[in-house]
Amino acid sequence: MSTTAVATKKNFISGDEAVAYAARLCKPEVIAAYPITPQTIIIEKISEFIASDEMKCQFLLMESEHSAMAASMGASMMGCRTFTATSSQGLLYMSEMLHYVSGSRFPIVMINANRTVAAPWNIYCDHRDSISERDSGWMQLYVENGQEALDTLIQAYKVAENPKILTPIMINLDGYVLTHTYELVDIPEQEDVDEFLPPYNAVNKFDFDNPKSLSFTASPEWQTEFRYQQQEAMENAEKVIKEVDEEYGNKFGRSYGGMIDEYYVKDADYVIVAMGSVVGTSRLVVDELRKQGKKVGLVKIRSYRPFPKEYFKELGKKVKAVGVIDRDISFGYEGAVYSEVKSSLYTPGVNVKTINFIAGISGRDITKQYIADMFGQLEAADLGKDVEEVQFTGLRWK
Amino acid sequence: MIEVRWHGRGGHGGFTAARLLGLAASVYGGNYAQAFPSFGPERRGAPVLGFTRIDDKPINDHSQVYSCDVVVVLDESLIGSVDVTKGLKDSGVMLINSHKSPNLFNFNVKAKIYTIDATQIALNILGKPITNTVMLGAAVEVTNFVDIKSVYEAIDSFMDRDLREKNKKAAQTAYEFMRGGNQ
Amino acid sequence: MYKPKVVKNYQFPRTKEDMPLGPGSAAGVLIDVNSGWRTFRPVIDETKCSMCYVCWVVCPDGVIDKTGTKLEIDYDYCKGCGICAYECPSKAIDMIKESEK
Amino acid sequence: MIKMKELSDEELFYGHKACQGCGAGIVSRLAMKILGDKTIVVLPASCISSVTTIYPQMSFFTNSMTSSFPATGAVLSGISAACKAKGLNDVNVLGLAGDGGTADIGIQALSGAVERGNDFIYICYDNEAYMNTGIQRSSLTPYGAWTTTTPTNDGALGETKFKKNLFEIMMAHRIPYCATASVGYPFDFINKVTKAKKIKGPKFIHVLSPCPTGWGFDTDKTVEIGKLAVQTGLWYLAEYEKGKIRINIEPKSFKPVSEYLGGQKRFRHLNKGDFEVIEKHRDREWKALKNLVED
Repeated sequence: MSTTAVATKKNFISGDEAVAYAARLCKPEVIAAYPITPQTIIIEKISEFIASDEMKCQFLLMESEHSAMAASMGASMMGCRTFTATSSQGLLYMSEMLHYVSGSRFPIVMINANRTVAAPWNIYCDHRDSISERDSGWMQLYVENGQEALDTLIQAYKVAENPKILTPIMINLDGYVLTHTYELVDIPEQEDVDEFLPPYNAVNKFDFDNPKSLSFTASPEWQTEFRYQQQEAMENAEKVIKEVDEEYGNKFGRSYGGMIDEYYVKDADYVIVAMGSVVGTSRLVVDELRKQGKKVGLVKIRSYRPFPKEYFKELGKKVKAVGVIDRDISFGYEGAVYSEVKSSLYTPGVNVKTINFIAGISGRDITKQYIADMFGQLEAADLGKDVEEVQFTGLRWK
Repeated sequence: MIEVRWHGRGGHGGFTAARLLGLAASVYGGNYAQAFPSFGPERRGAPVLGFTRIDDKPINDHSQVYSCDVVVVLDESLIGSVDVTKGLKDSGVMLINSHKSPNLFNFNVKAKIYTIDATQIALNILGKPITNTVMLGAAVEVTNFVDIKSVYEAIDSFMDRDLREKNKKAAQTAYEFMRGGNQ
Repeated sequence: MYKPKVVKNYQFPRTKEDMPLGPGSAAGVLIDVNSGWRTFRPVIDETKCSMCYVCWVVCPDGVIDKTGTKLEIDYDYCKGCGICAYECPSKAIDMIKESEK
Repeated sequence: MIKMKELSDEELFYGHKACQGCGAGIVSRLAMKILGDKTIVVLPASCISSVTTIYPQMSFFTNSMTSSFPATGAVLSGISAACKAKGLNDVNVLGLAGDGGTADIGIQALSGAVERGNDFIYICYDNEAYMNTGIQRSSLTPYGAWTTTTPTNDGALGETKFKKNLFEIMMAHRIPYCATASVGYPFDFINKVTKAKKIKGPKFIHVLSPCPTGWGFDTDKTVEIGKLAVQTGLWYLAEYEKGKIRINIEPKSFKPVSEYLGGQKRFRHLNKGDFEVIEKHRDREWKALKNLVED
């Protein structure tokens, strides 16, 4: 991390608060939201900003998440920048609208405070909620701390509103582990953010001079072409996510590698792939193991959609074993992130060993010891030992 | 890095102390900090935990706290129902809000035990048995990372105007009491 | 007659660039007519018509035109439901079988 | 009162693919005439959306969008807030939804939007069943009606529950303006839309919209059936404004319900006893309405 190029204010705030500050800096014209643990603080903080006139926008307190996303879509149709936030059951409740928004090409940016999905009911972190929405047509970014949440939110509008992309973005922030954890967060100055992120200049909106029909019906003759556009937009985003992150880094002194962040991967034999808050903890484990002379590394997936498939194609050629931490499982198969990493790793001639660690389910802590053990398993697999491919980390009876 | 665990009851400001310590250490102390509550809905009166991590470099660890350098018990009555010694390092310290002498607490630990009658200090200064800033002042004395002046700045920036002076005084009183060495 | 008209020889997008961005396009674009729906067509008897406009109000398709000196019907979009004839207080509209024009 | 000659010749709803004699077609067309080209129309899944906005043929000549089924009220809120954010004061934000989209799946979003007080007009064209998908019952399907999900084979009654009173539900929100209307009384409807257009905040108009296809009558009788519903007392025309209710048309005596019910295939299995049940219910509903008027 280089020194900051612009003035910032250091604050000791929670991930949720960092998000609220970021939302304020992005100057959304309409916010429609519904509270849900552990996202609630975001909405409360924004309510405070509005009440004290520190933030000027139309603020709609909705009666459900489905309606929150529907109202956001309505506002986006008028060319307004919008913001909303949700979590877990709420994300699933707005699922229908997620598809409406992405299919209609509205660049809405939303924070999802990652929380598991009932049943069993639980309010703690895993990625079952967002992974369940993998195919909703939203970009999905995962962050590892409050600072990255703030920075990524500002970046996200610039990516989503890019005319070549016009696709909504869901930024995933681990519930409690990040939402409720207070950390030192640099809050950039408004004028610097304004310079970086100009107002949303919408093309896909209602127009009284040239009236429009939006979100219309398309017959089978045309659906394929509209879907192709969505795929193309995602492909365009791969480049833009990186460019915007670099531009942000140049201006604010913090960047995150675009779609992927590597830690000691260059000469690594054994690599763990992870998303979200566990990445930070994993860095410490890599530091420890490196001190012991182990050639271990870490890959953070920052952008899950679009998926950095090209990166993994190259990684597969370089390393001996890859472990993927999934905070979710696709029952009847394996972790979704694992499936995708695996399918990208294997190119002709590549025979890398892979293990899937189903860990951090519904708030179960992923300890440094767990992560160290994961590296141990990768080494064991590489040395020809019989290792279970899909493992539940920390399972009580193992 | 030092890790501090706060034992309190829901609604009694234990987590506020954890946050104030983090705020003092980071924004006003030039170090890095992390503070988080025991996750979940906070029920008034129920035993709750707060945590503060302090380091001179950025803190990436987002796993839970398993070993502590400092344990702060805001309410003596928690002892017995909650294992306050869990993970306490041999080199660590425990601070208990109690009028009793530390040697009356029979914990099977090597860590140093301190007591401070925080409730009485709080009653004297704040007029209410709210002990979080008192215990904060005491905790600061035993953690090398934080200057008491940073705590005053943290209180100034965090608390409502009418509460600041009293709470700074509460923290200061406890800090000086601990300075005096009450093992 | 003052009614929207069908776009003759509407050009569908042929290339990627022709496509609208997502499902959003110009409002008020008609690319085909509804005239094939009718079994009966309404015909106004000018001698009986009192220009009361009841038919004009109740038409679900809005095909009756009142901008001229007499009422006219846009047969491109009339579906032949017969509400106009039924509601006409002067019984000035006849429903005539399409094949018998 | 608007005069017929003053009504605009501009057709903002044209060339649609609704069934012959569609009551909802009359509702949509007249509403658009009154509201004009500074209108944004929100259409949930419904007859009207599915016959108007199929790429590339677009039968609304103003800005419009197709909303998800349950979301009409919420989308209206969002657009209304966005108009405020953009400083637009002269835009009519119109929701145009069927009975299912309003009283069943859409009622949460509608209730939320009305409670929030956003500025919009919501018109429910009530054809008393899910007509777009082939005549399945909704909570506004009347007692005794046949639908595909309330069949009448083997002597079954059809719909066994009475129609939900949406007017009273809206009144309970203390909404600035709500009204009932019928396709049988187009001028009454036009006046209500005109009034709604001038009032700030949420407005709701519930229009009985006879459906030749789903109700089983000849396509030329749509307006006539709409009149009979009022004349038999099975549908009332009323308004709620500034906390007061007004009955717009009060028949001196009701025509026999058989005149209304007998003209529709969906009721052809009903017998005299069923008619009596329906009449009793009608009388109760009127009594309730009049009690509200007197309050």
